[in-house]
Parts: sequence; C-alpha cells; structure tokens
Amino acid sequence: MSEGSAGQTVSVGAPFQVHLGAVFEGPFDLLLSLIAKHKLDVTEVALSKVTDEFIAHIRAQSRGGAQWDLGQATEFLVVAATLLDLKTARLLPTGEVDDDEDLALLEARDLLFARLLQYRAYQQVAEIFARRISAEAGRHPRSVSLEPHLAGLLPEVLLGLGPEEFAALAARVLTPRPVPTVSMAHLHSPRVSVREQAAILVMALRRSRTSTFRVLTSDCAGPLLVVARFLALLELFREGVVTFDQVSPLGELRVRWTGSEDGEVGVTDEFDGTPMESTDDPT
Amino acid sequence: MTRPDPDLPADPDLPADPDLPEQDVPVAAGSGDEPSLAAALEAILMVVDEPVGEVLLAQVTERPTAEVLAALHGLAADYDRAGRGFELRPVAGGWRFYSRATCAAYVERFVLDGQQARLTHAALETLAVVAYRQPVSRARVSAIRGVNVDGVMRTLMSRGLVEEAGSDRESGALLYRTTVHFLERLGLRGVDELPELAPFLPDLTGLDERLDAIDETTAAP
Amino acid sequence: MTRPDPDLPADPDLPADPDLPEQDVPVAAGSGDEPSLAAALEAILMVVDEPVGEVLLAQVTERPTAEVLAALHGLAADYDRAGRGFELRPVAGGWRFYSRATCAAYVERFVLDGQQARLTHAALETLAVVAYRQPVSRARVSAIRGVNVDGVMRTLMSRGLVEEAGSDRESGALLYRTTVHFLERLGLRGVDELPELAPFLPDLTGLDERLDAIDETTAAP
Repeated sequence: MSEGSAGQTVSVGAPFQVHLGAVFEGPFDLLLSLIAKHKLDVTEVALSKVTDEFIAHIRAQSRGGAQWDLGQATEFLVVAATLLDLKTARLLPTGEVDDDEDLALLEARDLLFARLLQYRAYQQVAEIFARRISAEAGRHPRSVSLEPHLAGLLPEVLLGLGPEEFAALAARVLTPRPVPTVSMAHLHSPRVSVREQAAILVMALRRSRTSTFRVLTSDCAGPLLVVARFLALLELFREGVVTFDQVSPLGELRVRWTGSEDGEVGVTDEFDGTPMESTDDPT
Repeated sequence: MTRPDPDLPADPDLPADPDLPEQDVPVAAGSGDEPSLAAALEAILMVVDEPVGEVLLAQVTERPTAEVLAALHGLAADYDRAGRGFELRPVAGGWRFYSRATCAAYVERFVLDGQQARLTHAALETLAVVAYRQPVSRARVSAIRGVNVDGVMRTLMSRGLVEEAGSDRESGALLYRTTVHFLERLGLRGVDELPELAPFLPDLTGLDERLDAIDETTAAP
Repeated sequence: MTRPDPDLPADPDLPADPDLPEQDVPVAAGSGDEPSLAAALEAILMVVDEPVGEVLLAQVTERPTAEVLAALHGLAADYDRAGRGFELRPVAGGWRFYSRATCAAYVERFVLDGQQARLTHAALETLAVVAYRQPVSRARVSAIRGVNVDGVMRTLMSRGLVEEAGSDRESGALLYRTTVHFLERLGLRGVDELPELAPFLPDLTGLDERLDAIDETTAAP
C-alpha cells in the first residue's frame, strides 16, 4: 500500500496511508501537511481551503487499489464529511447561524479543529521524543555482574512460590497475548468500480429519495466497497444530484436525492482506471 | 603500523602523571581510612545494574538525603568538567554511571545491542499520546491519532516501551502506560519530567467526552 | 601485577624509548569533539562487563598498545591518588573497573540491603521461561517476555538459579538452563518433576512458529 516506511516494524494492520509525495498516517497527519504546504495557520479557513486536496488524496488512495481498514477509513470519511460540510457552509451567502443544522455544523467544525490541534500537539512532542532518544542513544549504562566476592554475600534467594504456582506463572508468561486485530493481509481486494457503485446508489436513492450512509452501505461486503460507495457519493454530490446532512457531529450521514427522476447520471470513471503500481491487487 | 612507539614493557611503578588537572577533586576525605561520602557513592554505583535512588543511597551511607544528593551532583559535575569518558546521571528514578555520548563510537564496538531500531513517526506519536495520557486505552489513543493503533501498540510493547496497566473500571478496556525502559530511552528521571504539553495545546475542555463518543463509533471491531 | 604485553611481539626495529611521553593520559583532550584516548578507555571500561585486554583496546581505539597501556596505568594511578570509590585493575584477561576495597563496607551493606532476598516479578517470569524452555537462548527469552532480559538473566545467574548450557548448534547463541540449586529451592529433584504446563495452558499450538516470527521481527536491526 505504501513504501512501508511508516510501518517498518508493523506487519499486521499496517496503518492506512495516503500519498502526497510522502506517506501520511491518518487524516490529521494529512490535513496538517496540507495546511503546512499552503503555509496556512491552523484555522477554519485553512480547513475549508484544503478540503479539495484532502478529498483528492482520498481519491488517489483508492485509485491505488489499496486495502482499506474500515476502522481507519472511517476516520478519513468522518473528517472528509466534516470538511465538505464546512466548505458548503462557506459557500452559503451568510455566515449566520439560524438553525439547528448550522449549530451542528459549527460544533462539528470546532470538534474537528480541536482534534486537529490536539493531534498537532502530540506530533510536536513526538519530535522532542525523537530528539531525546537519539541524544540518549550514544550513552550506555553501566550494567555489570556483581564482583564475585559480593555475589557470595547475597542471601539465599526466596522464590516464594511452590511448583504448582510456578507452573501457572510459566503458563501465563508462555501463553501468546491475544492478537487484537485480525490480519486481512491474506485477502485479495477485488476490483471495485466507483462508477458501478454510483449506479447502484442512483437506483437506491431514486427509489427511497432519502437515506443514510449506513443504509446505503449496509449490503457492502467489505471496506473497499464502503469506500467506493463513499467516493461515488462524493461524485454524485459534485454532480449536484445529492445533498448531505448530518444532525449531530459524527452522527448519521443523511443523503437526499435532488437529481432527476430518470436519465443517465454522469459519473466520471477517474477512479476506475488501471490501478497504479498496486502490489496487492491481483487484477 | 610503523609507529615510533616501542612496545613499552608496562612500568609497574608508573609515576603519577603530574599534568593531571584533577587533583583537587573532593573525593579523598583525607580522614584516615574512612572513605569520603563521594567515594562511598562511587563504589556503590560501580556494582549496581539499575538506577539507584538517592534515598536508598542515603540509607546505606547513613547520611542525610540532601547531603547525598549534593555529593551525587558534585560528582556528576566533576566528571563533566574533567571530560571523563563516563558520566553520572539521574535517570528513571535513580543514579547510574553511563558512558559519555562523545565516546559512543568506541563503546558501540563492544556493546552490540547499542543500535536499537529507530522508531517510526507512527510509533513516536503513539508513544507520546500514551506518555501524556497514561493509563490510557487503545481506543482512546486511536481516537486522538485518528488511526487504528493496534499494530503500533504491539510494536511499542515488544520494544518494552509500553506495558499493560490493568483495565478501565467502567469500560473494562485494557489500559496502557509507559515503562521504566521508556524513561531510560529518553533519559528522563520520571514521567513528570516530560516537557509540558500545554504550550502546544490550546484549552481543549470537554474534548475527551467527545472523543469517547468517537471511540464508540470507530473502535467497534 | 603488570607485565609486558605477551601478545605483542616487541618490534626489534624500534628503539626502546623509556621516556614515552604520556600526553594522552590527561582525560580532558581539549581537542574539539574527539575524546582523548583516556576518555575513550574510560567509556569502554565503564560499560563492558568482562575484563578487556589492552590489545583489544588498542585495536578499537586505533592506538599503539604501549600507548593504551600507559593511558590505563595513568588512569589507575589517577583514581588511586584521588581516592575515588572505584579503581581500574588489570586482572586475568584484561582491565576492569571495580569498587575500591576501602569502601567495601558500604558496598556490602548496599548489596545486602538493596537486593531483596525475594526475586522481582520480572526475574520470576524470566526464570519460568528458562525453566520450561531450556536450553534456551537469551534472544528467545526476550522474545517471549517482550522485553530485553539481559539484566535479569545476569541477576538469575548471580543468584545461582540459571547457568550457561553450551551454545546453539545453528545460531551459535549461548543457551541457558536452570541449576540444581533452582530445583532445590522449588523442592524438586529434577527438571522432569516440574509440573506439566498443559492444565494451565489454553492452547499452545503454533506458539513456536509465532515466536520464531517474533524473533525475526525483533532481531532485525
């Protein structure tokens, strides 16, 4: 999925990354890099300014045919949705808050903003850690065995355990820790066409008029499909045939059909070209 | 190898080098056979294989802790001033002799495990969150970093930088904290010596509650 | 005590020079970042457990053996004169830092006071791994425990609970096993009397494969 640089020692559940010349780990990493790239302060303006690029990088990622971890993709989607909301709000004629939806939007923005700042704080501290660790690496502690005449002074050691307790302790130590995640490395990612997914969404939305992201993806067999549907939704949004709203931050993403009753909906196939240098796509 | 130096038979009575500038060090007590406090501390620290706190050193030497602490700082400054190849430092809750960083190139030809694998950005950031939030659940760390941290946490645990710290009373989630080895790797006396996070962080009151909500959303298996 | 270096043939072409200048003995080099020979030697000897011979020290510091030897004697004399709590002594096989005999009372008290008769939790766990996996390399024990066990293994050896047991045929790694003394402490007559692990274990199938994988992961530089 990447050069593997961010996960050199992580063999399972390697983090989800997005390309932008470098490798990004998570949406905040990407956002902060975009903001830095444009020499913007971390502000609301910055957030809405980098929205397009943020979405573009999610697209580029999906084009790479990479596998998506649902837990990680979710974060990207949450952030992408919030950014889109912000951008939409800025396109409105006034910045006045006059209904609950606007309030929710403001709250979502503040939350995103706060999380971004918090993440940045830890990122900065991590740099201090790195500097300290490398300064410390040149020093080696004296850690030597006791001089023999001193070792002889040591009192008889007390185990404090009987054989049974000792065996129980050994069993506990020798039992492998439960592996918290299931590797999906053995799964091949099937090719998924965003255009096809868009067609499915158009059918579903024409039928139901309104729906939620959850419902629209309820039949998805895997994270890749969920992502493809999300990207398809973004495409449909760009075509002006759907609108989104989200009552509470991170709450259900509602999708409303605003397009025509029938006819072709033009969704580009920019996602569906040949996968770029994909290593894990069997094609 | 054609150096002009002969293979000098070691001189058993090698005279004290008159040029040595360190003759005024306060180590020698001068009071007969009884070694000075500084010498006693040096001797003890020669045989330890983990950092030793000043309180224990005060007990063993039967001197006030403040006096012991002053002597330790005095020795450390003395070694620094003389540019000795070793230094005495308070790390991870106690004092310990270290080789000086400027001599690392020589020492590392002996200490094989000297080169530890570098930590990735992901690992460093995760470590930072654990360090400042400990004890903390994996889900919380994930929420703060915006990515799944399972793999990175495993790496940090296998490197001995992070360890389990019981489980959360309410949620039952496993909690994690940094280890003594973490302090040693960073050369810190204790977690309280970590740089302040505040200058980097605006007031984020209430953020944790929001993150908990996110935990529930995204941490679902 | 000190003798001509037997390993190094005297070079007949070189004139003996009894007045070999010892400009390297003073520790502070003052020559920028490069540590003096004396400082480099101090750094090495401070962290190396085994005595190190002057020939090896000369190789590592890329200096003539005679010069290294002179520096070592200079340092030893320096510590003696200053009445430091440590001394640098040539013993069989090389040079090593020791605590000074005049401070023995403090060091002994520390060893008796500071080191509890009871083993730490880390030591017990390590001992358990050795007992049930013997003969086993230190790397394997580290992989199972998830932390570096060098210090703990040394403790177990100095307590007479663990001993060396040859080396692995393939990797050449030193292997360790428990001692008779360990069995006695546990009230057992032989290793075969250790209780079966099976009743305590959920399922160990595949454990060794996983550990091998871990070995590979953690052994990577």
